[in-house]
Amino acid sequence: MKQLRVALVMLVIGGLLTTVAFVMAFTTAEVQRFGTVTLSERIDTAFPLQEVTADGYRYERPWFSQKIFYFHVPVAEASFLVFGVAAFFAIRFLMTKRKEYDTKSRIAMETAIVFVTLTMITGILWTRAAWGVWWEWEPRLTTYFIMTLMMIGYFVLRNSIEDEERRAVYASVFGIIAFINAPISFFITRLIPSNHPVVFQSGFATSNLVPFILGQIGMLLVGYAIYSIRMNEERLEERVEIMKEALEG
Amino acid sequence: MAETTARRPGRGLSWRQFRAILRKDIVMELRTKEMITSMGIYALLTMVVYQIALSQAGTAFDPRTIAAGLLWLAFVFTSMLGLNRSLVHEKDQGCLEALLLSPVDRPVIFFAKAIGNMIFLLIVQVLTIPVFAFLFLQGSEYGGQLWMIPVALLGGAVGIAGVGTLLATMSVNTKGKDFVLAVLFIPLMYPLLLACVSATTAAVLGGDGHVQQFWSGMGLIAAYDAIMVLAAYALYEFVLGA
Amino acid sequence: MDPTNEELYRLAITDAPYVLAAYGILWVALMAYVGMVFRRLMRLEREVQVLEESMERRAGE
Amino acid sequence: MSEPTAPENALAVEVRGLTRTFGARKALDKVSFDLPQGAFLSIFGPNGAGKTTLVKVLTTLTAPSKGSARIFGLDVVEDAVELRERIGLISHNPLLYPDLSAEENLRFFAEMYGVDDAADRVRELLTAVELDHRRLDFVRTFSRGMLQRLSIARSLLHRPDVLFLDEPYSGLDPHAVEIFDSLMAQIRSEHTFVMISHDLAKGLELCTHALILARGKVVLSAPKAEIDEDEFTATYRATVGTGVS
Repeated sequence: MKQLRVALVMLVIGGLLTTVAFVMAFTTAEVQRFGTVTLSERIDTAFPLQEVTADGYRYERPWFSQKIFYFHVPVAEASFLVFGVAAFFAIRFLMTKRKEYDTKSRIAMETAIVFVTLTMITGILWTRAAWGVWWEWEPRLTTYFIMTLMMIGYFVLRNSIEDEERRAVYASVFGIIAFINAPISFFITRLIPSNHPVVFQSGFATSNLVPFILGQIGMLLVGYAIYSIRMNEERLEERVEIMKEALEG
Repeated sequence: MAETTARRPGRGLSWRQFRAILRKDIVMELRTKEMITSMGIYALLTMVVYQIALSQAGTAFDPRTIAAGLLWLAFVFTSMLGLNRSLVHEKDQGCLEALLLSPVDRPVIFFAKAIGNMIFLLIVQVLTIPVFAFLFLQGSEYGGQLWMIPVALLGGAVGIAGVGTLLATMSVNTKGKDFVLAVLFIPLMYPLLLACVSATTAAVLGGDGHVQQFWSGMGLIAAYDAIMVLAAYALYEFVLGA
Repeated sequence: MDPTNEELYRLAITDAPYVLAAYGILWVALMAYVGMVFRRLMRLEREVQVLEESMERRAGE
Repeated sequence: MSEPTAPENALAVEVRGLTRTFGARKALDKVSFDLPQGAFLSIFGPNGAGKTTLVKVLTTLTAPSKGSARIFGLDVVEDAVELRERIGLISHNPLLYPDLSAEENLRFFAEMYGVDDAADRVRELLTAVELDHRRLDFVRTFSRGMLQRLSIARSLLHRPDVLFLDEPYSGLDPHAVEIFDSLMAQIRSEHTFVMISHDLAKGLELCTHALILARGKVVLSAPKAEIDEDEFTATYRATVGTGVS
């Protein structure tokens, strides 16, 4: 129960931090610019005037959709991390054959699938805003798509095996091989020319870095909280099983 | 009958066992022709479906640009069929258990099954390509060097057979065998297929820089094969033990 | 509003729904997931309670 | 029996505190028993009592979580490969390839065991199980009884010391049982046997030692000479009621 309380506190802190990061992204963070726009008249605006040419007044174009970055990237990085945790526990399981590691691996994979889904959704919205299309077969999106499919496959595999121990072993084996595969797909898709942005070419400005780090910490806290709450549920469920068996036997 | 043979399986025995498993798979296949016929017919049916898909493409369309993609697509689906078959044999009468009971090193089973699968896949590939060329590529010119195609095919087959054998050994023990295999197999194959299609397209189209594209594709295929087959080999023992 | 000025703002504002939607969906989905888990957790707690009671009763018999 | 790697009077099977768990579930719970050479052990117990798991551990297919099991002094985990050469299994599953002939099946398994005189050995065994006239026929055409006979031949290929029988009588018709019994009688003196059985009468008739498992625990383990049959039956019946999990 204490663990659950800790998880709840972490969830709340994580929520607050990500919200703060979100607010900061719109207030204190420096506006990122994405190319320029030329207008026929001089206007009164916060966006700096770059130069006056024969065509008109060239302003830096504000890049509003970049604001998604402050929560999209934290979720994405958290998802990779949790996937790694799942693979780590899968290895631990194969080494020890102890059921608790399989449970941990499964819960981590479940958390990862939640985060991957969220990354996909925020990513798709960003793609629409920035590029005007909902989907593009571009390395990061593709890799993510493949990763999502592998995670779905992990659960399909689990659900189609009756024997508890065999299920654990097979799922662990697939979890590990999927984790090895993810960077390979990323690497291979990368070799095709891509236009996924490298967001801060010129390095982080402090005003950008602060909300990003806050968001990242917040998201990791949320991830840990989810994992921890689910583990709690799992343990409780196991207890119920044991009690039921004791009552019946 | 009671005297015992106290023998430690040395290198010689492993090799003997490897050959025995491989020979058994080939003999059984030659006898039933189950895998080759089902894979071959499936490949032919895929060709028909391709014809439907391309029926509205018009004359300006150059089928060579997607030929490699179509071919590898056919290979992926037929190979899944074959992989499933090859392990259903072992599973049906509990023969895999009998294999595991014998003093055989587990990797021997992995390599024997994987190489058997690779041979069948290569046979199907070799049969499919002329048919494909006959049906879709008549009048087209072949751009690259001829040796490039078999090299790419071999590279792809190694990866498909290696990872596929691991996955098929798992999926035969599940409910809904074929479906589970597809769900696990295709995402894992994604990088390999992408590289295979790239290398094969370079070979088919030729043109500027095609040699370089081919080799960079082959480099990726080699990297994938090395990493994933090694991983499959390392994990196979756990799968067998479960 | 000044038409040119409007254009510049429009460039920013057309993105806004997507940005807000991304944040909104992110949180709604996370909340929904956590809520779901919590409901299951509560049910399990109740179940544990019921089982504990019946265990005590049995021990008393 | 002269065996260089084991002492002269070694126990055939020696099981000490064997436990096999997964999470809270205990398939085997501190199982211990001994079996002298040449004995015939029948293992009884309801479904899910851990009989199959016990045989899987003894045949090196599954590793124990705790405890140890030795067969002729060979540990099931550490000396697994060596041990596999000295045990055979006859299951209710034939463990034969239907698309190979009887002879090809035996030849294949002879290769797997590295049997030196494979051709002669296969011939000899096929004659012993009276299948030499069908040796070129595919196994898929065989009846249940013939499969089981071929299965015996397969398990004897490498001249094992211990034979494991996993419900070998299931699915056999009376005539096939007769043939199976007479074959068993022929090889009885040369091997140590461990049999899983649902058939109380048959199991008791054949055995020299009996063991009842329930919920992974040994309920009763005794040589047949010390067993009172009525009491034994009563104990067995009692486990059937509780053991199914």
